[in-house]
Amino acid sequence: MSKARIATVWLDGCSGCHMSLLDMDEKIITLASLIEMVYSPTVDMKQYPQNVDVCLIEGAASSDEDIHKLKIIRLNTKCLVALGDCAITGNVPSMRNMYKVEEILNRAYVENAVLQQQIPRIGVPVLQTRCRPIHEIVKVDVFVPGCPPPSETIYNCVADLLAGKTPDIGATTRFGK
Amino acid sequence: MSSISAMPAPPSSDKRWKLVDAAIKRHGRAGHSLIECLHTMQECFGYLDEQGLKYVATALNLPLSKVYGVATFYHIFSLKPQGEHTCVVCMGTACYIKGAPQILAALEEKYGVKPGETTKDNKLSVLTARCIGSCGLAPAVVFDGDVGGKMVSSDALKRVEKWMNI
Amino acid sequence: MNSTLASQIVTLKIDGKDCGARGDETILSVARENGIDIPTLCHYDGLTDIGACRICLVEVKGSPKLFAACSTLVTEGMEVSTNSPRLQRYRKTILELLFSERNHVCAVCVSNGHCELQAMAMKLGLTHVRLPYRYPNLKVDATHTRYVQDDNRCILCQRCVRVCAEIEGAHVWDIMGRGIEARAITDLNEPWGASTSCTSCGKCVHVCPTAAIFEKGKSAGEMVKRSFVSELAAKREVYE
Amino acid sequence: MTAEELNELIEQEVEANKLFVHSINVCVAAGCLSSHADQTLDALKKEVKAKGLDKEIKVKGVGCMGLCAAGPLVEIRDASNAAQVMYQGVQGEHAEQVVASAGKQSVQSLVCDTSIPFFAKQVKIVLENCGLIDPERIEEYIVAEGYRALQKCLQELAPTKVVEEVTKSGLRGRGGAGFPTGLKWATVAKAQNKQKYVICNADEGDPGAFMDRSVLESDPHRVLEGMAIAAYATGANRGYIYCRAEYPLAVKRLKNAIKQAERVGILGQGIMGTTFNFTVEVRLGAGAFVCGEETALIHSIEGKRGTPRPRPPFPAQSGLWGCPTLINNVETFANIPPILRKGGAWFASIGTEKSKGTKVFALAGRVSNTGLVEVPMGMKLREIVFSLGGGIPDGKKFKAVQTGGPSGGCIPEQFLDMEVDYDSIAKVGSIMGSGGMIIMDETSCMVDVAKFFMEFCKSESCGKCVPCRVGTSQMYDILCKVTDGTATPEEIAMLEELCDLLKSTSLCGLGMTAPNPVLTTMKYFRNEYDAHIQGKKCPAGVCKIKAAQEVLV
Repeated sequence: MSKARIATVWLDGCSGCHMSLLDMDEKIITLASLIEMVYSPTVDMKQYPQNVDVCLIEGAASSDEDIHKLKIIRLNTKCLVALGDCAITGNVPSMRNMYKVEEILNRAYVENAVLQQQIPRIGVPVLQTRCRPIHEIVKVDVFVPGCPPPSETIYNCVADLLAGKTPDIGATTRFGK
Repeated sequence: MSSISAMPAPPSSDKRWKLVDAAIKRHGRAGHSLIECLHTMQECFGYLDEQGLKYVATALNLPLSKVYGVATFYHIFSLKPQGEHTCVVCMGTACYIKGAPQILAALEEKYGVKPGETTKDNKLSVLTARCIGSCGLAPAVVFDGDVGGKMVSSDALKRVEKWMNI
Repeated sequence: MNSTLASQIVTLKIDGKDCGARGDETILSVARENGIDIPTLCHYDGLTDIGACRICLVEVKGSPKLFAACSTLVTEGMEVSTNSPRLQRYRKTILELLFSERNHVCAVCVSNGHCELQAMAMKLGLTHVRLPYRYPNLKVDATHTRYVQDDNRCILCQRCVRVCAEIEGAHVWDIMGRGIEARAITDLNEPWGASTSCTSCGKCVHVCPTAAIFEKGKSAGEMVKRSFVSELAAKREVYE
Repeated sequence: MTAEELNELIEQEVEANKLFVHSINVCVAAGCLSSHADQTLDALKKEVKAKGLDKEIKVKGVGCMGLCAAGPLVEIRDASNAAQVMYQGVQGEHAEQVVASAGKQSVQSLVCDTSIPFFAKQVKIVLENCGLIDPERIEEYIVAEGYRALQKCLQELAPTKVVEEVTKSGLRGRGGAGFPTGLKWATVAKAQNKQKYVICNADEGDPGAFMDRSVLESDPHRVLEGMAIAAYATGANRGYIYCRAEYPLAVKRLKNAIKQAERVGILGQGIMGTTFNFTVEVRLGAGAFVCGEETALIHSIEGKRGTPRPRPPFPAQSGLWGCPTLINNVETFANIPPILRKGGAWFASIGTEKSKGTKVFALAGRVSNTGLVEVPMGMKLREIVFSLGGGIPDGKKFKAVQTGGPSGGCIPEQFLDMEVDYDSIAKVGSIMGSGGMIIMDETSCMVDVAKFFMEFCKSESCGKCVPCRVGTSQMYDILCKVTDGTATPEEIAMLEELCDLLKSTSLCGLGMTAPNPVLTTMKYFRNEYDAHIQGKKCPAGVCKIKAAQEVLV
């Protein structure tokens, strides 16, 4: 049997979900034998590949680039997993949504900056007016809440998916865990 | 069980408080007369200010938060003063489908005030009503209490213009 | 409550189980006495029920209407169903509405792990909210010396209003405005710290299901609520 | 006041009126007042005086004549109270011509043809006095058989018999839901409690409805009489009229009527020489639609926030201050005096099998004859709109009738031949409601109409229960996206899901019925939704569709 093609993506989040993913101790060896990591912050790959079996997405959709990426991911992925609260609810990144984008940028890069008080505009993605859960942009197949979701939950989820089962997330994690 | 405290002194020597005072006493300072008393206060002063709310609360022996809760629940009550003149555009169904939104848009374009707002010179407040029951004459606009029926934007602007030029 | 009702003994079925009860008991209390769990949010033992959250809705055979278990009295021969797929679906959607209404960020919340809203999501298997979040810009009032009020986390269950009015007797809290603009307020919508009526008793803090009201100095996950209010209510009596 | 005194008063009034050869009745209800009927009335009075005719011609203000669109309306009647002519659009300048025409050639340019179906096809029970009597004088009401029913009840009928008569009439609540009135009365009558209350719901909140307003302004005593009979039948001794503050004239006339009734001993202690006591107080609403809901209304009279509470217990068992309380709306009470005067069987002979009597409808919107009509239950919708209403003006095409306000729905063309009664309207997804009928033509966008009502419900939601508070807000947002042309099919599915949720789980009627305008427009005008979503077009040209580049993502 060929190995499952797995991708992980890091959008607007703190990378905590990826830390949790890597935190599964020896189980990562078991997992590694079953999968091929085709795209991830931990893999040096510039382009999102085609025919991905499972993609775990950490982080909310905040910028035009995030949205662009999500659409490409959806087109090329069989099963899309929203990993963690940021992807599912917007979580901490969405706390900016009560304010205007300009206000926030000004606060961060001008008011609170000591040196070089200016808002970066070149070479950085443009922020959307609102940071949103990824299922508002693309269809999501599996939701794994948690901040971050426990490693075990992530492992079980991926293992279930690889075995062709619908993961049962319910009892092992929750918003904010 | 509960004892009634002495009637508090009105917030100021303004004579209008006498009317509020009378309304409170007419109802025997009963808590259930709160809405009636707020109506009287708004008729007298045009709006409900904090001091007045405190006065009514004390006089009726009611918690402050309850009085504030009631005053903000009912949309007829206003907690801020209105302009010299008020133009109330009826937004009942009949008025809505016969062009009330266009009248509002015209007022906003000309005077820069949205419903619920007052012009900077404090001359004009534009308000909306849920339905004033003049559906047979839709669209209806109330200019300082005077109902005008079958209005078009230009009529409404003309009526308002008269106030603004004084 | 009604003394004639209290003296009546009624029999009813809840989820097929035969139950006996006094006529002045609610469906909720009878269900709980019989080990049947009906989820609730605005209900709090010892406070008057208001039937606001609609989480505890149940089906009663013969009626197309749903009934709030917390505020519906049992009647003879009643057949109650508490957990049909339809009810489960409604409860979940109501929960989604609550999450979408304000800004509930569990990860950084002082009640994380001890929050009734969060626990309810887990219990009902809510993994995500299908409705767009509204992200209203709401105030946090930290003017009180000991407590903080955070509108972002309020679900308008009115427990604070009821505990303050009914148990403490201060009626510091009430609801202002209406509809989606409704907010919990103290006094004349003044800073809590400036309240002339608050006794700082802290009952509102401990009945709050989320962390819309919490103790100062607590950080994420540290706010654990105590459950003394129900006991207080049960032990109230007229002295002499 | 005893029965003898009542008769005496009638004789005096009749005697006084004998002197007049003609009366000129000027409509001074709110509709015509907006067209400055007060000035017309003044001018006519002055003219009569100036011509020295004030012994022969009586000029008086009367209640609503119905055809508000043609106001101010003036009617000339002779000594036998037979109508000579009705004039429309009468201004002060016409006074001379109008007065001169009394008993002579009518002024052709002002004549309002009363042979048109709008007038001819009406059957007046509730509005029988409207346009005939001066609402500010109790004497005129009494002469027009007023308070005779109350007298009959007090002298001849035991309270249980009164309830029986109302039950026999088959009268159903005119406030919206159509609950059998007799049943409601019986429940309150049966309740064991010393203190009971009667409340008149005059918080006519449906936008587009002004029947109750007209009754209160034109014939306030009729409502008081209905309430007094209800109080006698149910064992209540206090009454409240909860009236919209937006109806200042109605409030004024009600308060005036109460004072007059108290003065002559028809309200108060020992009414008509019996042991029956009944006092009435007016309480003002303050701009909250939800207060039309019984329990919210009760909270409001108690001086609280107008939030509803779960039922049961129903107000009939535990209402105002925990006492058994009867709540009926204005039109329901207005039907009571004639029912008691002429008998329940008479009333039951009018209307359809399950909806008895007449119903007052307020015709408004895109229809030629806007105003009030009272027709027997069961009249065909087409007849109301096209015959009485005179059809759609400006050669436009009929699209829908909206009934029941924000709790009702839009009834499309295919149901025009439906008989209008509670059950048939409910069958097509709307409700009778209080009687507002807004007629819409092709210039109305049905999605926009649904959005209009959802905005209404969102802003009128009390905020107590979650489904209504947040649900209406979410539904409104989705409808905004539809009218923007940015909604997705998934969002429409969610809209439908929320409709079901609100209907099933809301605490009170406001939330439960809030989806109706959406549901009926989705059912009957799905093509308009599709046009906005797929075609990115508003067929009626009402909605501003966002250009593609404005759309986020």
